[in-house]
This record gives sequence, C-alpha cells and structure tokens, in this order.
Amino acid sequence: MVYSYFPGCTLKNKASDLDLYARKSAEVLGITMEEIEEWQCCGGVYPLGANETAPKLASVRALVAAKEKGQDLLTLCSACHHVLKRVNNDMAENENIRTKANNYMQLEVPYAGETKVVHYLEMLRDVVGFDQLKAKVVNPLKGTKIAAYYGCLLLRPSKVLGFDNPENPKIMEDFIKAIGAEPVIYPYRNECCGGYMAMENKELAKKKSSTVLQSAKENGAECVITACPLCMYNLKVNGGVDDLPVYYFTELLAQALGVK
Amino acid sequence: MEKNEKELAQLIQEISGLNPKKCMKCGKCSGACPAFHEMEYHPHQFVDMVDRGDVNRLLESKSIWMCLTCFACVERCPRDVKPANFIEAARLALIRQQGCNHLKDEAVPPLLDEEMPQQAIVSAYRKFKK
Amino acid sequence: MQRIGVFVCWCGSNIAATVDVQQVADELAKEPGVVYSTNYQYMCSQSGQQMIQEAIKEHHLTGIVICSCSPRMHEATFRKTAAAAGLNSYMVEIANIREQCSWIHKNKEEATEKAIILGRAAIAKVHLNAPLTAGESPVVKRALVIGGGIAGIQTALDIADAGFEVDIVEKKPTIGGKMAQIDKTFPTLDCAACILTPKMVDVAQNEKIHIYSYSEVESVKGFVGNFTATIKKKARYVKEDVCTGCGLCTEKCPMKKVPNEFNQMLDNRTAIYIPFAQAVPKVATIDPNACMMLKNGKCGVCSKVCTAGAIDYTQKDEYIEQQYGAIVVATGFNTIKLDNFDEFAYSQSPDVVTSLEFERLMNAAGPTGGTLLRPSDHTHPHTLVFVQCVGSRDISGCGKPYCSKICCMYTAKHAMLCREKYPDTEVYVFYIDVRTPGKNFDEFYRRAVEEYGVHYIKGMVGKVAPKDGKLMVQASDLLANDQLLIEADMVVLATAIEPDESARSIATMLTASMDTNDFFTEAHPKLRPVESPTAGIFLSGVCQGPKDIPETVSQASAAAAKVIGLLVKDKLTCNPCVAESNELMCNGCSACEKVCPYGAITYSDKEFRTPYRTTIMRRVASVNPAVCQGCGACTVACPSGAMDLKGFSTRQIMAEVDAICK
Amino acid sequence: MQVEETKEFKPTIVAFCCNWCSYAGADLSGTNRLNYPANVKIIRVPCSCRVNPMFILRAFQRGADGVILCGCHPGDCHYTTGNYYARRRMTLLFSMLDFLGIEKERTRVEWVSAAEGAKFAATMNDFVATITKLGENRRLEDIRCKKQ
Repeated sequence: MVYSYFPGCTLKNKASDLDLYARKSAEVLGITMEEIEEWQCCGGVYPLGANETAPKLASVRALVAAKEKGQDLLTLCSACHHVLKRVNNDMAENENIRTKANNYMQLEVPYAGETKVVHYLEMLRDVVGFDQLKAKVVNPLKGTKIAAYYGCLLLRPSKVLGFDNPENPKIMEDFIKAIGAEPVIYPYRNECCGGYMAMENKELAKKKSSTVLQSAKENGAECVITACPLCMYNLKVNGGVDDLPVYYFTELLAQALGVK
Repeated sequence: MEKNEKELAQLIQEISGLNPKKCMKCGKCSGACPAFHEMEYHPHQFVDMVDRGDVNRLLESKSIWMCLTCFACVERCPRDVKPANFIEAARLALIRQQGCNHLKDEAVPPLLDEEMPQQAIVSAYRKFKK
Repeated sequence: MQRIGVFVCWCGSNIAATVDVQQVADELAKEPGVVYSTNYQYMCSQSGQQMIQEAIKEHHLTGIVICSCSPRMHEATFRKTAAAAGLNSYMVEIANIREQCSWIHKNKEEATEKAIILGRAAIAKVHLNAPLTAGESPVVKRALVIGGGIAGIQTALDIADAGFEVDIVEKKPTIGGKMAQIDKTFPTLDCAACILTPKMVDVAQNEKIHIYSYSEVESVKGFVGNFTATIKKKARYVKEDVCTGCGLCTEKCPMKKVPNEFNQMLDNRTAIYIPFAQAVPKVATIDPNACMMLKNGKCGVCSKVCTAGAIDYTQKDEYIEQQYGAIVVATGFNTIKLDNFDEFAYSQSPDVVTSLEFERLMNAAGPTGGTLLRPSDHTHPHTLVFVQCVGSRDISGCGKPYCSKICCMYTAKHAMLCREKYPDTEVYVFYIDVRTPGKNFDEFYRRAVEEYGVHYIKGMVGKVAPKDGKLMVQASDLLANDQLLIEADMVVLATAIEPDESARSIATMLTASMDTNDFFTEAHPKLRPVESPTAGIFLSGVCQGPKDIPETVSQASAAAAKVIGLLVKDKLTCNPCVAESNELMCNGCSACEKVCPYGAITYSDKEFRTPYRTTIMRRVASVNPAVCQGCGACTVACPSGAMDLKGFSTRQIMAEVDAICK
Repeated sequence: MQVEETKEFKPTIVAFCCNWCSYAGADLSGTNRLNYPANVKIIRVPCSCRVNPMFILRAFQRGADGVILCGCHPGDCHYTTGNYYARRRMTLLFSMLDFLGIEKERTRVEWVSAAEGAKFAATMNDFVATITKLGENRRLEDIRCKKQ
C-alpha cells in the first residue's frame, strides 16, 4: 500500500524520532510513505471561526496533492491529523468554505474532500491489522506495562474525526497488545496535557500533564506512549514525574519490529 | 469605528457561525473544562454572555486566553453548542483589531526553551495573534 | 338531471338583515336543475324542517341546498330531515350565508351577491352528489394487549371488567414489566411489588384474560373490529400447564452463571429459571442459549428433579391465530445503552450504575437483599453522586432529544431513600432543571432537600475518573460558579428511556404511525391521546411517550375505556365520505398507499378483460372503507386520477370553483 | 381628451379551508363579526391535503385573481400529516406558477386554527389588499371560459 505522507513541521525537527521510526516500521510492514512535495505547515490548530478560509488553504493543498496521486493521506502528528481531517471534512460538507477555497486555489477540478485522511494508527488497525502486526513483531515487549496517552486532538470532536470512542478509546491499547506489551487503562488518558498553553501559562501545563502522568503511574504504568509532539513535550518537561519515560508510539513499534 | 457592545456580541456570533441560543444551561462544559480554575468567566458563561450581548467584561478578562482548545466541552455538550468555538470567536473579534494581539513578538523568545516543539509555537501564534 | 330544491333561511334577522333573502331565492330559482326555491324565517325550526320535507315529497326533489348557517352547526340536522322524507342524507348541501356572509359583510348589495354565488356553488356541487350509504362492519368482541407491564395489565383488567375477552401477549416469561423491578414508587413510597403483584394475580385469576407469556405477536392483518393476529408462543421447554412453579429445577440446575436480566445483570441466575418469586405465570423457562441439554444434549438434571414431569426438551415454537376487535399497544420502554457516555465511566467502573440498576440494589428482593452495597467490592458506600439527564435532552446525536420525564422524581426518591436508610451517607444530585409537575411531586422533592438533606447542585458532571477504588467526580456548580471534584463511592446515572426495541416492528405490523423517536403517535395530541390514528389501535403507557406509573395507569384505563366503547358495538358504521379507487384507471403505482396515514389502502392483483376476449392481471389499489378516514391525501397523490373522495370528489370541488369564479 | 370610466376592480378570491381548523376559524370570525371583503369565497374541504393543485389551476383558468389555502397548524392536523402534504405540494405548485409568471403574491398557504377567527379575518383582509394592488389576473385566465 502506498500513501501520500504529510509529516508536518515538528516531525522535521524536534519530533524527528516520531517520523524516523514510523518510516522504518512502515518498510517492514510493506507500507510505502511518499512524502508530499512542498508541503506547507498545517497551522498546528484548526481554525474554529466560521469565516476563516485562508488558514485552511495549506491543508487543502496537501489534500489536493494526495488526490492527484490517487492516494490516501497518511499523518502521524496528532495536530496535523486533526487539522487535515477537519479541513477535509469542511471541504466535503461546508459549501461556503469549499467554494471559497476552490475559488482561491483555481484548480482545474474543484476539490470536494475526496482524499481520505488516515492516521498511522488507523493504518495499523485498518490496513495492516493488529493481528498481522503481532505476527511481524520480533522483539515483543513482554510484560511491559504501557499507558497510552491519547490527548485531545486525536479523539475530539469525534463526529468529525471518527478515530475511536472519544471517552473510552482502545486503538492504542490494541496497539500495545499487538507489540506484546500490556496496556494500562487510566482515566486521564483522554484529558488535555495543557497543549500550547505551555508557552504562556506553564503552571497550567504542569498541572494538567502531572495529573495525566500521576494517574498513569498510579495505575501501574512503566512508560507512556503518545502520538503528539506537544503532548510529548508537556509530559516530559512539565509532567514532573521523572521515573516514567514517555515515548512516541512509533519508537516502541520500531523496537518491537526490530528496526530500532 | 468603535463597535458598541451589542454589535461586538453580534460579531462574535457571526465569526462563530453558531447559535448560542441552543444552550440549555446545563453546565456540562464547565464540568468538563480542564482549565476551569484558571478562568474568571467559565465556558457556560461565555455562551451566555455572547447570547446576552454582555461581552465587554468577557473580552477584557483573561479567561478567553485560558482555553486549551481541548474540545472536551464540544465533545460532551448535549446540545451541540460548541463553547470552544465561541471562545475562539471572542479571541478573533479582539485580535483582528489592529494592535490587539494577545501575544507580542518580543514577548516570545523568553518563553521558549530547548525542547519546545514547533507545534507549540505555531499553535500559540495562531491562537494568540493575527 | 337532478331536481333541486333551494331553501334560504332568514335566521330571524341574522341573515335577512344584510342579505336580501327573497332576491337570493329568486336568483337561485333560475339556476339549471332548480325546480323549487323558497325562503323562510327559521329553516331549522320544526315548521321549517316540515316545509323542507313536504317540498321534497311534493316536488320529487333529488337534492336540496340549504342557504343558512355553517354546516358545522346544522348539517346533521338537515341531513336527518332529508332522510326522514326519504331523500338520501348525503344529497344535502349547505351554503354558509351566515357565518361566512351576513355576519361579516355590512353592505347589503355585496352580501346578497355573495350569498347568491355561494348558493350557486352549492347547487353546482349537489348536481354531482351521489347518494351515499354508510357501510357497516362487524366487531369481534375480543381485545389484544401487546405488552404485560403495568400499562398492559391495567388495560386488560379494565376491559375484562366490562365483560370482554382479553389476551395479553408478553415477550418475557412473566408479566409485570419494569414496575416489577422497581423498589418503591414515588411520591408515596409504596413498595412497588406490594401494589403490583396483587394486580398480576388478578390478571392470572380473571376468567376473561388469557396471558400468552414468553410470546410475541408475529403478524396482524385486518382492520378495526376485525383484526387477525398470529401469536408466536416461544418454546420454553417446560409444559406450562404441568409446571407447579416449585422452583426445585432452578435450585438444581448446574448452569449457574447466566446473567440475570431481572436484576439488570447484577447477579446470575440458572439456565432454567423463574424471573422472580411472584412471577405470573409462575412457570419455569429454560434459556436455550445457556442450557447444556439443549446445546449439546448433556445434562438433563431439571428433568430428573421435576416431580411433575413438566420438562420437555423437544418443545417447539407454537403459532396461534386469533381474531380481535381492538388492539392495545403497551410495549413500554428500556433504558438507553450508555456506549456514548463513557465520560461517566459506566463501562470502566462497576460502581457507576444506571438508576434501574440502583433500584435492584435497593430492592429487598434484589441481588444484595436490599442492603446498598457497591457492586465492585460489596462495601457500604458513603458518598453517592446522582447525575440527571444522562442521555435525555441531548440533540448531539449521543442521546435522546426529549425529556425522559420520570428521572427527576425517581432520583429524588433514590436520594431520599438513601439518606433515610443510611444517614451516614452524603448524597449529591446534579441537575439541569428539576421538573416535578404532578400531585405532591414538588413537595416530595423539597422534602428530599429540606428534611433528608440531599445536596441538590445545579450543574452537570463533566467527567468521572475511577481512582483507588473511588470515583473522582468532576462537575460544575453553576450557582456557585465553581467546578467541584467530589470523591464518591458510587455514581448513579439517571439514564434516558427509549421505546422498547420491538416497538418499530409492531408499529409496522399495525400500520400505526410513530414519531422520529419511535414513540407511537396519538390520533390527536390533545383530544385523542390514547388512540393511534389507525382505527382500532390504542396506546397505553410509555410506548406513546415517557410517563410515570400514575400517568401510565390513567392512560391504560383511558385506552381500556376506548376499547370497551368499540367492543360494545355490534357493528361499526363507517363514514361514507371515504376514498375510492377506480380500478380501471389505477396503474398500481403505490403512491396513494404511501401517503395514507391509516394504512387503509392495499394492493391486489386482479384480472381485467381486454379486447379480443383476453384477460390481463393488473395490480390495483383498493380502499378499505372501514379504515379510511376521508382526508383525501391519496386523491392528490394519485398520478392517474383513479383515486377520488366520495362527498368531496374532484368534479364536485371543480364545480364549486367554477361556480365561484364565473 | 376622453376619460373612460373605470370600474372599481373587485378581485375574485377562492379560499380552500380545511373542515377541522380553518373552516371553523372562518366561522369564528363570523361569530365575532370580524369583517373581511365579500370577494373571498370559501370552499370547504375535509383537509388541506384534499386540495389538488389542479383546483388552483382551474380557479385561475376560470378567472380567479387569487387563491389561498388554509389548513391546521403544523402538528395539529386532524389527519396527523395532511397539512404537511399540502405544504409540500403547494411549495412545488407555487414555484411553478411563479415560473409561469403568476405573481407569488397571488397564491398563499396559511395555517389558521379553529380558535383564530381574528387571524382568519386579518389574513383575508391582507390577501384581498395584496390582490387588489396586483390587479386582474390575466396570465392564466382562459378567455374562452369567460362570460361576456
């Protein structure tokens, strides 16, 4: 299976691990990730105002590029995934935004949300299959108790993202089982880490991320995995629980597949 | 031209593209909000204040800058009101005015550290300034 | 050609003051077909009516037009008058020259002109009138009640009391429904079982009532007064007439790990079971999904221990066909699934329960013997949080848009009972609104607050997080404008209720209409609240909309009264102004069938003669005049003009239009 | 200069009223002596859904200047859903009439309950005023049907 791939800015820089291990693992799994040429930053946050079209154009360009190649668009970073999926949904369902964006882009064929946006985890679940993944694991992480941290952007709003049950997700837990480890269910796995507030209001970010980590630890986690660079930062820098390492899920995937 | 309070509330509603009247004042948004204690006015009040046109106090308060945009209120609202969108609309109504950016460029460097991902900076720029 | 008589009424001065009645009579006399025209002071009086009757006889009139007050006033009077003189009562037309002419116009010239035009329209219509006879259909003196909860029980008892046969079809092994699961009833706090079980016994002992338990209605055909229902008696593998209900089999059955529906899955039952001690009929039932004997032929313990020899592993489903004059739907409700509300951690912690589960936990016959214990560790809870409106009033798509109506009161009851039985508990209730309309309801709620010290907090729970065996409840307190974090031992969710899952298929079977929430629609929301728009179908209980026990019982009795009113009749007279399909023009497209709100139109293949002595089979519509209410929706939907409405035919209305526009 | 004597224009208006709500509403406006012009002639139908679009076309063909259809308020139909059918059918018909050049104002659907005598009178007054302003309907009238 060949995907168009949208890495996003952070994965080219601070979160290069997330990207690197994803690519390595994809190779083992028979997935080809073709990076879109000249992609532009998605903006990091989805513009919520009803009359904001311009900030969505970068995402539309990526979506159109994938459409032209006839491929699904693969994402890794939670934020990129969130923005691309929601913009795509707007293009499909919001006539006002679709018309404006198409007028601006001057495409030969107008874009109306045809591209399917897929997160790497969704790809593992729906295309590779967790059972298949399990079969390909060479270094199962036996007995490791891993807490999945979803954060907000992957899950909500569930009606648009359709990622998993927003209040009781299981995709990452199933992933953890597939790589041979033991998932830890804890109540704060879908609560906010503090997000971009880490810049302005560090105290808030500290409060939020430590709630998450402490809850994970209380429930017996030995490490935490995430799909989001910002969550990673908050948990690591602001989480305040030093003996609980945080990994990108792709790193453990690569480790299990023996390509780390 | 200065906008009066009612017009400003109208503008916020327009930017949000949503109807605050759908709110049944159950308070689930404020029950779900992770940044509740940082705020002077809370998510259910945002919606109500926009609806009543009582927005000057809101726009002057720090509350609107405290929203983490985690969408907990949006996800759990039984009436599909989307309080987070009103908060963002209120921010936009402010920062679209000249010189009203919440985050000044010169204030940014001291806030950064080695580890901070680009995503945080981009997001904060998008959320706090135009 | 009709011979028409015109009778212009003065109505004292009511009409005569603004309409020149003489001129009207004179002008209308000139209309084609009018052979007699007159005016009189009071047409509706004894002498006026006599005058009409004499004129009918003397002039051999075939149709009459009365220019008088509104037909809503005296149409029936004049129809009777005509019938008494030997003229078909549907050969009478009224021109409304009082309410719609003399009373609203001041100018005599204008009013007179209008009266003449209205008279002409009526004459034009009566030219096309045809004598109509109201049909009759027989009434089978037996009623079917679908559902054996308190609604079905009450309806059946009332109908049987009036001397009619009633069959109750209940899909569970026992009647009793949800009320049997409930602990206490608000606002009096009577024990539900104490007031329900005597009624269940009454049903069992009533000679006029037959209970088909563990049965379902398979199909229904026919129409008001004459339905035929097929009832499927599911195999219970126990001979109902032999089983004594001793319960020995249930003690000995080795398959003891079957989740117990009656206790909301909070404990287990055996594969052969009697749902509860006071079950009616008190007969054991084997669960074929759990029984080892039925699944792989190994066991047979129940058969060995049964001294009555009631066990029959070879029993098959049985089908019974029965005629009914009326059908009552009493299918009841269920609590919604909470899959969309995981923020309350229902699926993550056994200590988060629905209110119906809480009923069982408080019930002396429940899994804990009436002692309130946490399902997780069977310890006594100290802090309880009740959350209202879980899934109710929700338009986000996760829940139900309506108010479930009963939750405010039962939550007050739960909170009160909790504080009464266990004064060491702290009880919090999170509410959006407290809705207590009902006799002694608000007083009850206030008592919970004032006397029992229940903490009512206006706000909503945003998240429940299980932590160290406790539940961290994060919620808003809107009056204090605060966000609270309560460390609770149990959380009780006032879960929304929805119509039973069988309701939709039953509605389809009965051609009864439903709303978007699958509640049955009533014939009129204010004036005919217990009847379905489909004639002969009546509604009882929550299947029509959320309601509490007192309301359910009054609706059940109301439905019974309506059923009795129908069953006492030997024959039903039908409104003759019904739709009729011209089979020669019908193209069998089903357009009429789809718009008919009553399911009065059916299709059948019929043989028609064609030229050259051949025949052809064609699908044609036919209207059941006993079911049709005469709205006329089908007449417009029909693309080929085959459907027409008697008494308001297309030609008649066109003739009126022409007369007015001339 | 020759001045031709012009006759005051009195439009012909056909009102279809459902038996259960609007016809009763019309009766009530009579009972309460609420005036409306004599141009309005009411035809009683069992339900607004009995009104075939053909009836309206026929009225225009025969020289009506305006046609109004009155039924029970949405949700209050005696036959549960008849007024919804009427509303849909009329929406289609009126847009076709509009396309044919019949002014939108000549046709109308109004919900009048049995208790709304005042509303019935007010509606009719307003409708007659509108039609009077619009003048005679010539577009659909079949002059062959016209009595000279």
